[in-house]
Order: sequence, then structure tokens, then C-alpha cells
Amino acid sequence: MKAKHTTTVQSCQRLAEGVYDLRLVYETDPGEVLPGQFVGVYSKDSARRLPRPISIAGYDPKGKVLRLVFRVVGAGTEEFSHLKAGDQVDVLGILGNRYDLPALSGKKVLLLGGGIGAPPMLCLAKALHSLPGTEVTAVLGYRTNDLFLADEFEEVSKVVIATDDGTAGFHGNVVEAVRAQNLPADVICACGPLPMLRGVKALAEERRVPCFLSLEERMACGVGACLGCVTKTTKVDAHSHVKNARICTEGPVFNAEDVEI
Amino acid sequence: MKAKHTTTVQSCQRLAEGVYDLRLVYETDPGEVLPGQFVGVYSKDSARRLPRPISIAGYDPKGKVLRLVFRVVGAGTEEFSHLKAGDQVDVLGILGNRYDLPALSGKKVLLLGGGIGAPPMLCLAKALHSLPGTEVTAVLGYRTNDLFLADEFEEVSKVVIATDDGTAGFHGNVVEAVRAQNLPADVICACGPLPMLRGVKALAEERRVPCFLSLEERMACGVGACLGCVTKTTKVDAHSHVKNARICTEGPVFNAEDVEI
Amino acid sequence: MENTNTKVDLSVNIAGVTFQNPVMTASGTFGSGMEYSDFVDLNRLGAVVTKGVSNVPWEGNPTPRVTEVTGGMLNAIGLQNPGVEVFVERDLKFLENYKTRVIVNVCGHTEDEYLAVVERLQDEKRVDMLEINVSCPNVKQGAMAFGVDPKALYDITRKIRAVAKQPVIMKLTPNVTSIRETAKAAEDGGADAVSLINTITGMKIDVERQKFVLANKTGGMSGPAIHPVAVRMVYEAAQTVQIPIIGMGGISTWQDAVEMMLAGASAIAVGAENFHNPNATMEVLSGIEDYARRHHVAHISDIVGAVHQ
Amino acid sequence: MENTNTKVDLSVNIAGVTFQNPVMTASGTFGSGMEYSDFVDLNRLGAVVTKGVSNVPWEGNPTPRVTEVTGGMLNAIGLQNPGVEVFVERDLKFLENYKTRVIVNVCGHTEDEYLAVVERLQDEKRVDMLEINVSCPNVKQGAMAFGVDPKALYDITRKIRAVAKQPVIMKLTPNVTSIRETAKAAEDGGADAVSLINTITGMKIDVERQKFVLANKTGGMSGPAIHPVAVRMVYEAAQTVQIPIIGMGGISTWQDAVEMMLAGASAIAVGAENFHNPNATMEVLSGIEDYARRHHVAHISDIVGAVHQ
Ligand SMILES: Cc1cc2nc3c(=O)[nH]c(=O)nc-3n(C[C@H](O)[C@H](O)[C@H](O)COP(=O)(O)OP(=O)(O)OC[C@H]3O[C@@H](n4cnc5c(N)ncnc54)[C@H](O)[C@@H]3O)c2cc1C
Ligand SMILES: Cc1cc2nc3c(=O)[nH]c(=O)nc-3n(C[C@H](O)[C@H](O)[C@H](O)COP(=O)(O)OP(=O)(O)OC[C@H]3O[C@@H](n4cnc5c(N)ncnc54)[C@H](O)[C@@H]3O)c2cc1C
Ligand SMILES: Cc1cc2nc3c(=O)[nH]c(=O)nc-3n(C[C@H](O)[C@H](O)[C@H](O)COP(=O)(O)O)c2cc1C
Ligand SMILES: Cc1cc2nc3c(=O)[nH]c(=O)nc-3n(C[C@H](O)[C@H](O)[C@H](O)COP(=O)(O)O)c2cc1C
Ligand code: FES
Ligand code: FES
Repeated sequence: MKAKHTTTVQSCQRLAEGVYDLRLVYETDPGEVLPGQFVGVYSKDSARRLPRPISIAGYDPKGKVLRLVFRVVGAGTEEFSHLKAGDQVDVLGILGNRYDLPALSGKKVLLLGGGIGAPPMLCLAKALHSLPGTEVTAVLGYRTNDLFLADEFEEVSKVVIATDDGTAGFHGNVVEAVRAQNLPADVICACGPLPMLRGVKALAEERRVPCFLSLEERMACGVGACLGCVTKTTKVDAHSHVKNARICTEGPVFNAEDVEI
Repeated sequence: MKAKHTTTVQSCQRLAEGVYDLRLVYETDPGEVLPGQFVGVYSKDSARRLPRPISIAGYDPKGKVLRLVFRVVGAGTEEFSHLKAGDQVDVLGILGNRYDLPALSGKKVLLLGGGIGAPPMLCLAKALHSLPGTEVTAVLGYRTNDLFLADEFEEVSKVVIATDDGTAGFHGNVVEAVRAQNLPADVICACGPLPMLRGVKALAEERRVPCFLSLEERMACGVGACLGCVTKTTKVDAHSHVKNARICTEGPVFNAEDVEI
Repeated sequence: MENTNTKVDLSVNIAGVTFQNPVMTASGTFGSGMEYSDFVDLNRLGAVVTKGVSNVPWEGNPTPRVTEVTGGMLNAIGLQNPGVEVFVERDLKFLENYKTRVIVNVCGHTEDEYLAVVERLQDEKRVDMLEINVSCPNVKQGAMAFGVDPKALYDITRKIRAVAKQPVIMKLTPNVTSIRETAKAAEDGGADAVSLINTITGMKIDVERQKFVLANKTGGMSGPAIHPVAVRMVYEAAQTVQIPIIGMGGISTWQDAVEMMLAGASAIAVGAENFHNPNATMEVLSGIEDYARRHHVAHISDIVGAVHQ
Repeated sequence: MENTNTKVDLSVNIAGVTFQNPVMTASGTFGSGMEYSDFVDLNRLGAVVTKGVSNVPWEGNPTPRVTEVTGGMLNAIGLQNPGVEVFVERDLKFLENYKTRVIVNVCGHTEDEYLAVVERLQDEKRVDMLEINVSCPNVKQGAMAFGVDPKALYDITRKIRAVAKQPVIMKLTPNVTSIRETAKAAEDGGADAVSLINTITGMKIDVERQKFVLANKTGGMSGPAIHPVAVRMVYEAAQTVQIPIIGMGGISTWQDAVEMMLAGASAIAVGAENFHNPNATMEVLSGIEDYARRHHVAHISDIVGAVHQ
């Protein structure tokens, strides 16, 4: 059951320049929460009507605590960055599909997170960590050495850092890091900016390994009704009957083979 | 110098059902503040663009503390009622003209305040209280016995209470109360709903005493630029050159003779 | 104006079709109801108005297709839809599970395309009314052209009216000099009702990138920002035509809905607000009912056009 | 895109008149500058555009004349003004104290009334340009009619152009099916520039009282809510005409102003935002300057219409 929930801010902390870690406590159980899913966060300002899609960086079912990590890019995220413990926030969802954990179980999984694409990968890394025989390597790309979440990845996976300016780890982007270090993978999961995802898709094709991508697009409804958020697909989509799939509903996680990006 | 000021909430207290007492501390000196003037209070919600005109109920020049007493009638005043100490509020002004204190000095002054028209009368009553030989009687009209500010009027003036439902004081409106009790006056000052002001104007004409009215109208700019807030005048207005005067600039206090209401 | 317990008759009649209440969903903002059935009991709606459907599947526009603007949004979906066959087999079938009325929104590039859909739906029992979208600003070819030219609108209305077995609602665009003229053209062409407003064409430019935010450059604006324009147009249309009006455009609260009805709308539709508040239709509905009680309105249809009196 | 210290040339040229920067005030929202001179150093403005002036004093509409709507406001001032004589003697005289450019907005009920004002201003040195308001939706008679009919607009433009000694800006209404047509009509009639948009006609009804909020029933909508429509129309006009465009409608930030210039406006005007932020013009100006620096724009006029390229 999708629903619009009222949540209460537990904390909102700055992780790096412009990057915040927000913990929201649900009043009512949002149901099962899985890596890859997202929520829509509403602004309190009545001029800003659309929910902001933010990936789930973590969820604690005991306390019903949702963790979101976001970068300030505009008025909505700016507003969220000022949230204080006790504030109320309206949240749509849990929304979207999820990474197929059974399919990843027991494999060498390469997780690629570019910039603010890292948070959903952390949620996935933690889930994979508890699956026996699963070897996880996270390759995290940042602009500079103002890293965030890397320490938490360390706890559940091998970590490779790449920075655009070379101030930490590998000097270059995540795909270049994987190539340079020839990191092995049975399967690749990635989230980040589109150019990076294109590179990841190409890499996976070269290596002939399965690859799952978290896609992003501007959204309105978040629940599959408006057809605002589609991605081009290689085959006719079962729901839309055209070569378009709704990222909010059929995604955000897609098999790289199925989408044209 | 008119200016848009940033103020900080000192307190916001409920006085009666839906009526709040807001104290705002100016950062920079707003200049002289006199009875009859008003400010424009801005909403924090970016969908609400226009300042809400609110009369000055009091001002402490030492602490630069402005006092506003308002009734919740819509989204803006609803928002203001939730203000907490420490919140920041943007305020336009001190705006508008003022009651002519020298002209009232030494007279028997009848102050008529209907409902949320009482607050500016309190500011005036306090100012008159310090003028030697001035005798002030405040006639305050309420819907019910959920009175507000009456106790403060008691400290600086004689007080007559009138209620619409007769649950306190005189059963009827303020004009009826003045007539019934044949309250004496050299001059009348009044603020309240338009039907009441019409009654006050008629009363003053009958008695042939000077009468000053605080008028209200929907405003946009608050500073005389938009011509949104005019009242009909009996003679051609010096600024507009038509029979219209700007309530925000030539008013809000008008000699009853000069306006057609 | 205290609450009373009198029962309010919320039903409205439009062109012979009775709706249990005046609250509908605006086409394209509610799919065929399926996506919102977690939030809303579809049985409680006056009608589900479905997303525009064409004779064959349409791909729609490239992305980005949506963006936010002050008090609303722009969309340029471009009428992506699976075509009328899939629509009948899947969406109409889904709606058979509900007792609410169904209004099918129809789009096309050419008269023939519109007529093909209308014909295909002739014998579909689940279709209570047709709403003809002659006003979608997001398809390059056709559509909008019918909506802005009174003569073209009159013609296509006549042709559709001749073929349709269900009552026909012509959906009007606000992007015109005179809504009176287009409303009249629809009425003269035989429309059983008009609905308005569709979106107002707008544009957003990303100043840092110096590029259009939407792939389509322009998009249709909806949401609370357009409400005052919608109310004005409903009012003008109501002054001009005798046929019923379904009012929409920026309705986000019951007050907005009542305002639209007072201006002359027999029923109203909630559009982009569903994205802001998926429960909006239900809140609007209970607000309307409450309003009627407080104002001692026995039949909600009594308030339609009340401001004209 | 780091800050550099290069000096940006903010000046713009419109029909031979040079403005020190592209930031103007929108007519009717700034009086003649006097009321905002506490807030804004008028010398820093690109131009003061004055409130509409007619040949004789106008009383305007009854009150309420203004009300708020989501992201904006409605106004139905009805062009109250003291008439051109008082305007010349008082307002123009006041403006002699400032070096900023002056654009005088002109209104009338009939062609003759417009022409009377234009003639009276012929030899007034303080008048740099005229802006002809053929688009005010709040006067019952005249005005709006000229603005929505391309033929009438063409005619009045020609007549005014023949009499005016200053360059003429025709101010266009957004309440039309095609802004391209009206912009073209103005250009063909000899306008030296066009300005757009004026307000979009809207309505607000008080649902509890079942009455119109504005005495005039309808009012013109302005503020951020109309910005996307204004950008779209400026873009369309820029595609259509060669004469310069002054862009306005919902500009509240420098981003909005830059957006308008990218869409094709040579200069921009801040209107209702002055009521929200009396310092808005100055903030917009410094934001534009900063933007130009960050984007290494030497002359601000280089960004005009950049999104078309
Ligand atoms: C499935 C999904 C998951 C996401 N997860 C995260 C995350 O975990 N952390 C994070 O920081 N960001 C995430 N994003 C991006 C995030 O949604 C945007 O940064 C955010 O919406 C910007 O809002 P704003 O009001 O600050 O920006 P503005 O630019 O002021 O927003 C204006 C409008 O554009 C939309 N918008 C702007 N940028 C984007 C974008 N990149 N993607 C989608 N919509 C956008 C906004 O939602 C809003 O409707 C995700 C996006 C999607 C689609
Ligand atoms: C000179 C002056 C002094 C005033 N002093 C006081 C006071 O001391 N205490 C008090 O409680 N109220 C006072 N008012 C009335 C007060 O301005 C309105 O109640 C308030 O603006 C309502 O805002 P809202 O957002 O709650 O209502 P909404 O109805 O949501 O407001 C919508 C718009 O209408 C305007 N508006 C609504 N009602 C009025 C009104 N009665 N007068 C003017 N504008 C209105 C609002 O400012 C806003 O622009 C005064 C009004 C004026 C003109
Ligand atoms: C995402 C989206 C898709 C829409 N699709 C359609 C459509 O397919 N057919 C149609 O007639 N109107 C369509 N509309 C217009 C709405 O039905 C409605 O007329 C308009 O949005 C104004 O109402 P609102 O402000 O309540 O959204 C669409 C609107 C939106 C926001
Ligand atoms: C109160 C008010 C008065 C106006 N008066 C005039 C006028 O006299 N002449 C005119 O051409 N436009 C007038 N306008 C329109 C503005 O100049 C401007 O075109 C419109 O408001 C859109 O810009 P904005 O959204 O920035 O306000 C007026 C607008 C407002 C809000
Ligand atoms: S955001 Fe509406 S369908 Fe995905
Ligand atoms: S509110 Fe603008 S002139 Fe008074």
C-alpha cells in the first residue's frame, strides 16, 4: 500500500559540503523497505507542490526510521537541509522497485556510486553484507576529498575511492577506477549521473556481466500515474505498450540491457 | 524612511479565541512610532506574496519591541499565530499616518474599538493617558465575553464593555452603548468593522464633534504606489487629484468628514 | 452556520448522466485510477476521467517532461498512451470493478484519429461519457489547433457528436483570446458539455545551463497558480452557454472546488493536486459536503453558478 | 564559474535609447518612483516606468481593488490617475532630480484619448520613451479591445507612431490566442519595441459570502505564478519580431530576469514583486551583474535570446 505519511525528524546532519543526512521517523508502518527504493519528500512551502524523489539510504524497521542522504541543489533540498529534530515532514511512499537481492546473493558484486549516487548503494551494500558468500566492492566517486559515507561502506564492503580532482584515492571517475584497477565483478549495480551510468553500461557490456542501474528523471506523481518520469526502453514496455518505462514504478532500478540511456 | 525590516519574535501569546498578541523586536530602529500607524507583516510561505497590514497595538522604543494584536482569519494570520520566540519575521514599515495627539490633548476623548479594532485604540489610549487633562473613555465591543485587552484599557482609561450576545457589559454594539449610556465626548476616535464606523460617523455628525476613523482596505504595496487601498473622499484628494485617498498613505486615520464610507 | 445533520444530496446530472458527487479526476493526472487506488477508494469519486487515449499507441515526448513552477508545474507528456485497444482491454476492464462513473478522454492528431477512438468506444458499456481533448498544447501536430479556432472546434464537435454513442464533453484550452467563443462553438457543434481549463502554455529555462528545462521547450501549466484564470473562464463560459460545465484548473482545496461551482461549474476535477496530495479528491469531497451542510444547501447543484445571481 | 573582477557592461539599447542597465519597474507597481525612493536609489534603475496616465484624471474602480492569489495577486485598479497635466507638473518634475531613464505608460478609452496624452508629452524632455497600454483588462471600455485584435492594434500603433516624438513601446496583453500575431501587428504598425506581458485576467470568489472578492469581479493576475507564461510569450514574440522586447511578468529574482533575457527580452521589468520586496529591483540588478561575471559575459546584451541559438 502506497501512502502519504507524516514523519518526524529525528536528526538532520551535515555530512559534507552541501550534503545532509536526514533521519525521519514514520508514525505508521510504511511496510517493507528495500534497497533501490525511494520516497517523495514534500516541501512545507505551498508554492512548491511536487514531492522531491530521494533514494533510501537506510531503514531501521524497529524504530521505523528512514535515512535519506541528499545534496542541496535547489529550493526544496535547501529547505530540507534546515530541518530540525521534531519537525514534521510529509513523505510519499516507499516508492519504486528494488534491487533483486536473491539474484545478487553469493556473487562478486561491484557497487558503483557517483556523488550523491552513493547513498542508495550504501543501503544495498548493507543488505548484501548479510547475504552469505556475497563479496561486495564499492567504488565511490567524489568531486574532491570531502568524502561522505565512505567510512560506513568500509564496515560492510571493500572500498575504492575515486575523486575528480585526485585529492583522494584514484584520480578519475568510478568507471576509470574499475578499469584501472581491473576490479572483478559477477554483477554490477550503479547509481550516479547519466554520463557515468552510460560508462557503466558500456563496461558491463564489454565484460558481459549483468548490470543494474538506478535511473533518475524529473517526477511529478511518483506513483506511475502522470507518465512524467519515463526512460527509453529497448523493448516495448509491458505497462505502457510503447518503448518507455516509468522510472517511479517499473524502476528506478533497471537491468541496463532493458534501457536506452 | 520606510524600510523592510527583519524582526525577531519575542513572544506570541493567545489572548482569546483566535486572537494573538505578537511581540517583535526590530534589529534596526524603525524611527518614530505613533498611534494609528500600522506595519505590513510578511508570510514565510512563498505562495503568499503580499504583506498583511496589522495596526500597531504598542511600541517600546527602548527595546524596539513592536506589539501587534491580531485575529486569525486566513492563511497568513494562521501562520503568524504559530510563531515562536526566536523566529524571524519580515516587516514592512512603520506605515501610514497617525492620530493627531496635540488635537486630542486636553479633551474628553471617546475611543471606540470594535472587535479586532480595539488593539490600535489601546496604543492611542496609552498615549493619551500621558497627556495632561485628557479624559479617555474606551468603549470596547466584543462578540462574547471572551474579552481581550480590556484589562489593559482599565489601566489608562475608563472602560465600557459591549457584547453582541450580552454575556458581558452592555448588550449591543459600541455605538448603541454610547447612545444608551449617553457617554460624553469632545472628540471621537474609532476603529472597527465598516458598519460600526458608519454608525460612529453618524453619531459624530449628530453630536457635531470631530471624529477620526481608522479605515481598512485590502492592500498590496502598503506604501502608496499601487493605488489598491483607496477610500472614497468627499473632496478631490491632494495626491490623487480624484475623490480617492490612499488608506496606506493618507490614512489609515481619516477625519470622518473627509471620507465617504 | 453550525453543522447540522441534514443529508446533502451531492449528486449532479450532466447531459443525462447522474454522478454521485461532483468530484472528478482531471485527465492525465490519475491514470485510469489504478495507480491511486491505494490512496483513494475509487468508488467514492464522482467520476474517473482517464488519461487521453488515441487510436494507436503514442510514445509521447522525450524527457524531461515535467518540472515544477511557483504554485504548480509544467508538463509536456505528449499524450503517451497505449492506444485504445489496450485501454479497453486493460483499463476499462479494471474499472469494471468499481461503480464510479467513467469519462474517457480522447486525443488524436487528425479528425479521423479522434473519430476512430470514438467509434471504437461506441459500444463499451463502461464508458459513461467522452471528453474530447482538443486542447493539448504538447503535441506538435493537430490537437491544439482544433481548440483555439472556433470554426475548427465547431466542425470537429459536429463530427464527433454524429458518431459518438455517449454524451460528448469538449475540453477547452485557456490559450485563447475568448473562451466565450470557443465554448459557444462547442455548444453550437452539439457538445453535451464542456470542460475547462486545460493547461496554460508556459516555459522554463535553466539559466545556468542556458537550456530549456523541458525537452519539448514549452509545457502546460497546471496547479494552484492557474486557479484564478480557470475560475474566470468557467464564469465567462457559464455566462455564454447553456450546456453544463465541468470546471478544473488548480483545484487543491474544497474552497477552490466550491469557488468553481459558484462560478458555474456543475462538477469539478482535481488534477495536478493529486501529485501534491494523493488524497485530495476525498478531502475536496468531504469539504464540499461540509460546506453544503453549513450553508443549508439541500442539493449541491443549487450552488452551481450562484455567484451569477 | 568563479567570480572574476572584470567589469560587465550592463547597458542595453532599445530603439536608440541607452539604458544603464536592463532593470526597469513595471508600470503601475512603482508609482512614479517617489513612493519607493526610501527603498531604492532611483538613480540605479535602468528606467522608471510610470503608472498609466490618461488625458484627464481617472477615478479608477471601486474597492476592493486588490487581492492575493497563490504566488501572486489580482488587481483591478482601473487605471486611477491624476491626468497628464498633473503628471507632467508633479511626477515628471520629481523625476528631474534623477538621472535614470523615464518611460511613460499611457492609457485611454479611445484612440483620441491616447493621442491626446502622446501629443501632450511630445516636448517633455524628461520622457525618454512611451509605453502604450493597450492591454489593461480592468477598464470596461476600450483599452483591452485594442490589445487583443491585431488589426485594431496595428491601427492604433500607426496613429500613435505618427504623433509621438519619443520611441513607442506597445505593451501587449497575454490574454490572446497568439502573442505572435499581436507582436507582429505592433511591429508592422511601426512600434519601436514591445513590452509583455501585462496581467492575465483572473477571478476570485469568496465562497463563504458567495461574492466576488474584487468589486470589478475580474482582476489582472501578476506575480511569480504568471512567470512561466510570460517567459513563453517573450520567447514566441522574440521568434516573431525584430524590434526589441521588454520582458515582464512574475519576475521576483535575478534568475527570473535572466530567464526572460535568455528568452529574448532586451530589458526586463519588476512589477508586483516590489510589493513583496521593495528592494527587488536592486537585488535583481546585482544578481544579473553577478551572473554575467560568472558566465564571462562582457556585455549583458549578449545573453539576449541566447536560448534561441
Ligand atoms: C529516483 C530518484 C532518487 C533520487 N535520490 C536522491 C538522493 O538520494 N539524494 C539526492 O540528493 N538526490 C536524489 N535525487 C535527486 C533529487 O530528487 C533532486 O536533487 C531534488 O528533487 C532537487 O530538488 P530541489 O527542490 O532542491 O531542486 P529544484 O531544482 O529547485 O527543483 C525543482 C524541481 O525539479 C526537480 N528536480 C530537480 N533536480 C532533479 C533531479 N536531479 N532529479 C529529479 N528531479 C529533480 C525537483 O524535484 C522539483 O520538482 C533523486 C532523484 C530521483 C528521480
Ligand atoms: C490598516 C489596517 C490595519 C489592520 N490592523 C489589524 C489588526 O491590528 N489586527 C488584525 O487582526 N487585523 C488587522 N487588519 C486586518 C488584517 O490585515 C487582515 O485580517 C489580514 O490581512 C488577513 O490576512 P490572512 O492571510 O489571514 O487572510 P486571507 O484572507 O487569507 O488574506 C488574503 C489577502 O487578503 C488580505 N486581507 C484579508 N482580510 C483583510 C482585511 N480585513 N483587511 C485588509 N486586508 C485583508 C490579506 O492581507 C491578504 O492579502 C488590518 C487591516 C488594515 C488594512
Ligand atoms: C501530467 C498531466 C497530464 C495531463 N494529461 C492530459 C490528457 O491526457 N488529456 C487532457 O485532456 N488533459 C490532460 N491534462 C490536463 C488536466 O486534465 C487539467 O485540465 C489541467 O492540468 C488543469 O487542472 P489542474 O490544475 O488541476 O491540474 C494533463 C495535466 C497534467 C498535469
Ligand atoms: C497594481 C498594478 C497596477 C498596474 N498598473 C498598470 C498600468 O497602469 N499600466 C500598465 O501597462 N500595466 C499595469 N500593470 C501591469 C504591470 O505593469 C505588469 O505588466 C504586470 O503586473 C506583470 O508583471 P508582474 O508579474 O511583475 O507584476 C499593473 C500591475 C499591477 C500589479
Ligand atoms: S512520476 Fe508520474 S509516472 Fe513517474
Ligand atoms: S496599498 Fe498600495 S497604495 Fe495603498
